[in-house]
Amino acid sequence: MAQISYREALNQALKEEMDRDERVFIMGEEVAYFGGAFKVTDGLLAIFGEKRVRDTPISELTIVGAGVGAAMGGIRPIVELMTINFGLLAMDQIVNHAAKIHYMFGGQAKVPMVIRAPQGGGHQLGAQHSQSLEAYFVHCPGVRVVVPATPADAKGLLKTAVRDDNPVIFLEHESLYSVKGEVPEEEFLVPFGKANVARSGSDVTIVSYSKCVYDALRAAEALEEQGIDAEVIDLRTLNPLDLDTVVESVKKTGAAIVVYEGWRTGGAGAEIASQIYEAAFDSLDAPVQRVASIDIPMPYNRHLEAAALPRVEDILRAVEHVV
Amino acid sequence: MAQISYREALNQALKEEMDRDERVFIMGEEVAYFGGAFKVTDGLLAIFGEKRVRDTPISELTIVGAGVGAAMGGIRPIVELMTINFGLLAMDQIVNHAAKIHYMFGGQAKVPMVIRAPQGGGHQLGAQHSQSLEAYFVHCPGVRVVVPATPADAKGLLKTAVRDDNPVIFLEHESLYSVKGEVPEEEFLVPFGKANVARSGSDVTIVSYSKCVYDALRAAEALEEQGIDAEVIDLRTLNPLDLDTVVESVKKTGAAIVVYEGWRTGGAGAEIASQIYEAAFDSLDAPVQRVASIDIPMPYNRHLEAAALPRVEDILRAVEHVV
Amino acid sequence: MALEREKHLAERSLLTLSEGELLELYRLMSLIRRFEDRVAEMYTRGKITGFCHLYAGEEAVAVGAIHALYDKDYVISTYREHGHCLAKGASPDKVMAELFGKATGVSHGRGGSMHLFEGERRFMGGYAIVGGGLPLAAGLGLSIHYKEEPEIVCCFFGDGALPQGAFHETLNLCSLWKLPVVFICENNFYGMGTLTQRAICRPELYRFAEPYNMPGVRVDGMEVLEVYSAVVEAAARAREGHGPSLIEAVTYRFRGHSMSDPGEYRSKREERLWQERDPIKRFRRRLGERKISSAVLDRIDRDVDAMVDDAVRFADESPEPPLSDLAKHVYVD
Amino acid sequence: MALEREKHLAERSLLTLSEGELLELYRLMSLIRRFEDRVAEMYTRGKITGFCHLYAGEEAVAVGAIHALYDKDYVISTYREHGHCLAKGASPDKVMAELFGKATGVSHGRGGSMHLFEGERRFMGGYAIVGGGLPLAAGLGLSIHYKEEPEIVCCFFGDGALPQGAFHETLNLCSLWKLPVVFICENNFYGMGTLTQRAICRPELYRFAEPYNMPGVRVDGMEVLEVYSAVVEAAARAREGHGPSLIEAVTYRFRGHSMSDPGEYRSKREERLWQERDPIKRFRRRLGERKISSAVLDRIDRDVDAMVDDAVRFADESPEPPLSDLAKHVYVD
Ligand SMILES: Cc1ncc(C[n+]2csc(CCOP(=O)(O)OP(=O)(O)O)c2C)c(N)n1
Ligand SMILES: Cc1ncc(C[n+]2csc(CCOP(=O)(O)OP(=O)(O)O)c2C)c(N)n1
Ligand SMILES: [Mg+2]
Ligand SMILES: [Mg+2]
Repeated sequence: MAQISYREALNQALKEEMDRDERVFIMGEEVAYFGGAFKVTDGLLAIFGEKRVRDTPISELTIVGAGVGAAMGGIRPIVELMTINFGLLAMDQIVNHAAKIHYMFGGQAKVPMVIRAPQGGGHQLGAQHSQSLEAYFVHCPGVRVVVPATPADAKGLLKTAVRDDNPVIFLEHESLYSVKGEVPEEEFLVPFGKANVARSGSDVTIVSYSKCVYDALRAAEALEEQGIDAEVIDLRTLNPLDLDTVVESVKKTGAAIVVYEGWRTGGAGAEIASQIYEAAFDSLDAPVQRVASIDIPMPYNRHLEAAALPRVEDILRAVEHVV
Repeated sequence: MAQISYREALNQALKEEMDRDERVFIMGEEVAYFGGAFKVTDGLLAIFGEKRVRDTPISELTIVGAGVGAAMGGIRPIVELMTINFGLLAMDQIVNHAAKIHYMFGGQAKVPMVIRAPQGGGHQLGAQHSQSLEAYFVHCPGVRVVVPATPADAKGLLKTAVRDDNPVIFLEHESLYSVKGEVPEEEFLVPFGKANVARSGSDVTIVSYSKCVYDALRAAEALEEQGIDAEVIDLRTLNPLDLDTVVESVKKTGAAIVVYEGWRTGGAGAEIASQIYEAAFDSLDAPVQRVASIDIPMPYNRHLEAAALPRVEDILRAVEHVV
Repeated sequence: MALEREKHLAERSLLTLSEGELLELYRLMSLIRRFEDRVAEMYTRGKITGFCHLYAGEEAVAVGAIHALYDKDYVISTYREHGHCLAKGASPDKVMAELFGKATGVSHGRGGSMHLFEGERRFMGGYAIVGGGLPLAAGLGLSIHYKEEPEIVCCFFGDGALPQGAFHETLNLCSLWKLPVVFICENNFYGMGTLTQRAICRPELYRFAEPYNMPGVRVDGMEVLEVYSAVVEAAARAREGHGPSLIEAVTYRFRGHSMSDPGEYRSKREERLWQERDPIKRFRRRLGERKISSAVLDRIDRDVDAMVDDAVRFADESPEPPLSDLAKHVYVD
Repeated sequence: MALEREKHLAERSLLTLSEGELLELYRLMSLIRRFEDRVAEMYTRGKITGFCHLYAGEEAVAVGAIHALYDKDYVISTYREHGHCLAKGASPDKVMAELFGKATGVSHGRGGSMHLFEGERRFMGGYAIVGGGLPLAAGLGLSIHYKEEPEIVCCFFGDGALPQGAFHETLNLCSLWKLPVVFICENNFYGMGTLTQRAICRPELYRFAEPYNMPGVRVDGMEVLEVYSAVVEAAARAREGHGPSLIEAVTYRFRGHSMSDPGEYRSKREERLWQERDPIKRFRRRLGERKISSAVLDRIDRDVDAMVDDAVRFADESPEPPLSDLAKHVYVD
């Protein structure tokens, strides 16, 4: 297996899917000539040409809406939002249109599109550029929500997303693009709704996704030194959510922590925790702990920002409450 | 005390606050000449004139943004969104601007504005007109979220909202406008963050807000016949959230149900439930039950719609799981 | 002046369209009118619920425009879309059934009045977010362009949508990429109770085409042949790869904004004035010029009546969608 | 032609502005240039982080425009706002401290390069959502209108914001309500790596004023007096209650889009061409015509240098915001 970066893995997925299916194309701000603000689409213009790798004006609402219409018309758009923060301009097309069209027309129309967007904090980009907004899409029936942590998952899930006939919100973490990992050389897909047990353990279950999986793994190492054997589950997709894997683990360990980068209040962690309680209440000896960003707009200053984001030590402290 | 409708109560609050403070004004689609799509602003144009009761074009993003700017400029806008469904067009101005400005400029600027919007299903308005979107705002530090159930609260909370120096998302339920209730004749305010124990009981705590409070009360009556004494808590505001009142109740009853009209998954109920677990885990004998809308775009057909929304019988069934 | 030219083209259409075509235009307008009248009745009787926006008075716009299209061209519309859906060839039975919320409805009872859809006729839906359909139209245009197909998209929206950001973004994108879209703005002077000039800084809406480098014309939306002629031109332009156009069709809704709006903001006089310009009556006079007898037209009216009666019966007798299907079609499997 | 007229007005300004004013224009441009150069240096040394968009090359726009305003007029800008903030009178110390993320910064270390704010100088903030500041400008204009005050709002944004829906919605609203806003589009030919004509269907951006019934002019954004003169006119118009204007200032950023963009999409030749039009060098030549000696200007340059050195020192020595204040100012109590 090759060691490649999350960015390269995504780029490969795009290339392979565009090779496989002529209907697949990419559009977004700076995706073509610039190669993507985070260089995920780099080199694709040269291979596929302007028809299939399209720069757009800065018009998030309409770029997403045009993706929805194009998908209804039988082609398969991958729309890149430069970051999910700008996706707030497109909420109407995502929530009122993309998510509704299949159902509201009785199953006649479908919207096979992928909306890719980086998100997350940690780079001192301030309040308007550092959000993790997966919770909004988790609370929107009709769209799938994908949050890969590893290069292999990034590739395998993106390929699955492109082949899925539903609108898929594919959220990449800005801090992961340069992270490397093993990625199979042969073609592969990672299915939606199948969590990955990133580390198995017997004392506590740490449920996470996207970048926080790495923090969870780091915490698990520290815990090991304390003699605590943590299981780390990477959810991979939030819709569908693989509750079975989580519940199985919690039944084994009797303790659960959910780690996510969105704001604590009303975040995806509240939903995951609720589902854990609902399915494994009797196995829990203490409440599920939520480790997340604190409820503030992201400050620019580096110390403040670091303190606002969930940290490994926050996970360790949370574990103390449950084991 | 006078028996007046929720609609009238809101109208009185607007009038009184506009009388009290010249800086307070209203803008939105059809608020002036038409008197508001739901007639909440009826008659105000005649009293206050076009300067203070302003019809706007259909430009949700900019109406909200202009409200933000006006608030920064020292006046106190009440922006009516015809329904919260259209507010999705304004998410960028709400989440990226209104909610961030005070913090991101180090406390120098403030945004004293109220965004009023009806929401909710039950009138066969279909997928694009029936959403309850409070969860999006609960997951957005920097804005207050108000969800009144009764005419008195509608009035008292709206007056508080107008006087608050933060952006306030004030969500009215479309089914409540004609509901009547006692409202004090003398001036009064209802503070944020103080839940109302709408019915006290000792066997189970039913936490709710907005229209679902009525369903909870109806369920409580039915439970009484079964010999179950339910306490019903009306949260009134979701941010701030009065956890103390809820926890006190749950410690007494040992059982909790959360009833809300938003989609079950990722809804405000997940957050409320999580906070209950975190604060009163040892008091609970069974997991908190969530009674909510099922996770589908709202169908038009009346039977389907009724089945999609949370019903009194769903609450009763949920209670069976916990007592 | 644009208007004069359009009048001239309309005259030519009257001479060149076959009698069959002219009668079909008449039949569709009459069908829509009669359909909407019965919808109002059914709404009052509680058979139809929710928001319901009727198209009476505006028939010439949908019928004239859609007649200028090929069957495989796409049409996309708003919540006031009964007329467009019928003009695109949807079965009145199924449209009425949808309004009744029945399983046999065009959207299987899930959509209702604001969300009709007829995939086979390429009627791509009614949308209830003002301006929401415009980006979708761009996307449909892009799909055509991408597949190098000969179709075009015809996108209807109201004057109220002009101030929406989506209008600007979509017109820019379509112009920039030369997408085959014909934008038809139905200017009926009001968005709910708001007069156009209180919502948009320049009430000559067709002039908004200018900055987008596309033709903009205003046509008399009460004259079916004028609409038809303008759309023929715009459609040809789009089909030949020259990009989008904007057509402002000046029209009037004979009823309130929706079934629950008595329309108190309009004067009796204004309403009467426009009733006199009833597109159906006017077209009857036009057809008279072509020596088509009233008897023929009366027969069409009767046929249409019967069709709508059948539609009501069909809708009434159709089954409700089964509750067991409630969560079907949220996702494609 | 608009351009000729603007040139003429600029000539007049050169004659009518006092020497003190001319020197102040020069000083501010020089300050901004020097400030941005040091920011680049500090960025490279890791003292400044995050996204950082420099204004070098565009100084004449901010300085010319803001000189045409009164102190109490509002200015609102984008993430490329160091220049506007300084031109509006913010202390270089505090602006530099903000970039360093310090407690003494204009936004108390919460905002950073993209979110400067100086309430006392009525600099109403830099915003990082392209087009996001426009609706806020309308709102500020509305507040002035409401309070019947004599101020106006000057709203800066890039060519990249033109295709945003917010542009259209805001211009319409301001025109409709005759709000006192001067819109200044800094057309530097690129939105990141995208040439204007690949983003907007009509690259003469000032022509977008037409449908909104407001004056639209294009000025040479490398000529400070030309910008000044155009804004004087637009500001007077706004102040007198005649509503908004759109000014397109053609300019060029001397550096990449942000500190992390090497700007590989631009040719060396193009960059050189524009370097020759450096607004500061040009203005020096202009001042020569007014018999202002280089010695005077050199002294200003030295003063400005010292000022920026002080700012760096101030920023460096300033304390970090205390961690205990992390959650302060999320809400107003
Ligand atoms: C985004 C949005 N804002 C507001 C509404 C409420 N609304 C429904 S129709 C309408 C008026 C639209 O008028 P126009 O576009 O002229 O169409 P007409 O009804 O005249 O056909 C409004 C404001 C909506 N549906 N969507
Ligand atoms: C809504 C939104 N979309 C995309 C971006 C990313 N972005 C930041 S600056 C920029 C280019 C803007 O160009 P322009 O408006 O011309 O300003 P300039 O940088 O040239 O001053 C883009 C696309 C953003 N910040 N906000
Ligand atoms: Mg209209
Ligand atoms: Mg630019």
